[in-house]
Amino acid sequence: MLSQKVEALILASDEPISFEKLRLFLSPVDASKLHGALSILEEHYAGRGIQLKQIAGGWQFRTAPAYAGIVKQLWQTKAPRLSRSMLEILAIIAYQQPTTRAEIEAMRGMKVSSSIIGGLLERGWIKVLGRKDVPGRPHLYGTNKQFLADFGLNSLHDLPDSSQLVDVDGIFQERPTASKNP
Amino acid sequence: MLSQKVEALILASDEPISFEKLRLFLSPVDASKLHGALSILEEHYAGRGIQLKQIAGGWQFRTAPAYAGIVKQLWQTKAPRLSRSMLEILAIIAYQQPTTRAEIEAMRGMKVSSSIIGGLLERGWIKVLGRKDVPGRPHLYGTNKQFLADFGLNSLHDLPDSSQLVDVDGIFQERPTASKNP
Amino acid sequence: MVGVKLSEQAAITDLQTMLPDLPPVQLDAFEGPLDILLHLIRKQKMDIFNIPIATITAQYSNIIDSDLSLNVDVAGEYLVMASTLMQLKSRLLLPRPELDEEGNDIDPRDVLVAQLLAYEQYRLLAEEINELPRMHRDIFKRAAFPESENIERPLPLADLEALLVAFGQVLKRMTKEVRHRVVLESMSVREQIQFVIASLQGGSMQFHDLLHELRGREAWVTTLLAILELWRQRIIQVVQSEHNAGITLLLCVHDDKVLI
Repeated sequence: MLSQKVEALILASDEPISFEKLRLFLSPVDASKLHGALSILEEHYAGRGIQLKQIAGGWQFRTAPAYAGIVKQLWQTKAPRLSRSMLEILAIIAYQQPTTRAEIEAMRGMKVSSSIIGGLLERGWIKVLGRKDVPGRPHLYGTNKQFLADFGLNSLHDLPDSSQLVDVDGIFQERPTASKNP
Repeated sequence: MLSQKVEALILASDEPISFEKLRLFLSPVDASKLHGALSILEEHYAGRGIQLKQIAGGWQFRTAPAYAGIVKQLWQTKAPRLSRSMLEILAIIAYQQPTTRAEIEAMRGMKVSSSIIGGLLERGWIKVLGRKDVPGRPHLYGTNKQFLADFGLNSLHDLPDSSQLVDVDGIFQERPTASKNP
Repeated sequence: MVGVKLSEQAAITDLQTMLPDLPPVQLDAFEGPLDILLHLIRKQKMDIFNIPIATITAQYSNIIDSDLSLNVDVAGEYLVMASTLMQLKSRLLLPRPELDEEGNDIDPRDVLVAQLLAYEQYRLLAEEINELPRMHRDIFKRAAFPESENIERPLPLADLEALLVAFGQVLKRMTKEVRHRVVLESMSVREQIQFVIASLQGGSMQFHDLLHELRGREAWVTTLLAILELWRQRIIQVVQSEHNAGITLLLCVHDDKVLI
């Protein structure tokens, strides 16, 4: 049962999940039992198309290197979609800049993963503008020139503001029709 | 070897990957052999923390429902509960599609708010299929692929109880005349 | 269950002597007139093909009359049903049965019964759909796609349209928050503030679930005021992740430390 739980957590995590985090989510659990479960899983996936790897201090599923050629074809036919969380975080940063991760988290009501912030930085869509003068001195993020270029915008003013923004419901709304009630 | 390749492709795809796509990336491959590889994998993952499922016409790895409580902790937030009206409207659209707002209203004896239709469209669970050729040309709604994906259905045939839907008109042709009881 | 006003007590008592097993209900627990009728019929194990229209009409009127907060938009539909029931009642009292073209008796209740049966099916199906294992509630998929070192997953392309949709949702949420920022003060709000904080210590909570733990309208209102106050002071966050979705409450976090 323990190794099944570990398996599910590793698949669904958006970044490599550390031993400590696994232990926290599975508590109460013996450290030695958790080690045992991880070794069982590691062995179970050895030689398969999926590998369980320890990366940057955490555990993650990856495709086995032997099948790189096949997996690459997948990306040649279709570029990956921007995930909904990535888009939302980018939108919040664009609108609220400069803003911190804690502020984005408060706005979304959920955790913001380092991998998404990392991904946006890597894309050059956001950058660190400085640090906020509050305890912890968190990073302040804002959008970058590359963001405007890639999204085909001349300036941030081209993004709709709340007054011009078409209500998403409004787009779909149809003319009210009379109900067929007796 | 084939099942390892299939495993790697399914893991690397960000949406359920269809049989045809798998066949394309693995070509040349026998359809029957590919079917065989998929059954082997499906069986291999039965009872594990990760499941291989056929969803919305494609194959996908997902966490087993039994571990939902543990996996949820990754996001620090609960999935919002769906309101009864939203579920009822979704059910009517799913079973009656293509259907109009007026037809849904007649079925429920209650107005359908734009915000609920908007909410279902936003989630990608329903879409506008066209317009009905009646006065006012109202939108015709049906379910979307995302609906199948999010509710773990392979096709609309997997909807609960669809074969048992009672033919309400039929009931009145057969039933004995009841005595009046004002 | 919320207490009933004294002025309505007489009517309710009347109803209860008639139907000892029927607990008082609130209109907002229903999804419309058909939902109320089905509740009454099924709760009292009535024969749906032989609905006692007089009894049902009285009970139905009682339920809709007891809700003073009924807004104009919704009221219409409830009133239409009330008049449909009245009309049925009078048609059933006609001395001679109504006949169709072939000379068979017409039961004036048939149309309503067909409507009730059809709606009841969808009500059940909606419940069954709700129980299907749902993505992000019961089931999760792979959240990140790091492949082996030999494969570089291409980065997703910029998609302005998708960004604008996300943008719209974020803005809608923000304007909603501003509109609701209202603060009032009352004696027991202080206690409810402690209650809300204590409830959220274990993690986020749905607003609905929090209220569910309380009894009575006064407790609800006081708790709502406590939530607004905590929100204003930025001790908690109130988030609606999607339009029409539930409202989530959570303690503000700052770099993983809870600030209180």
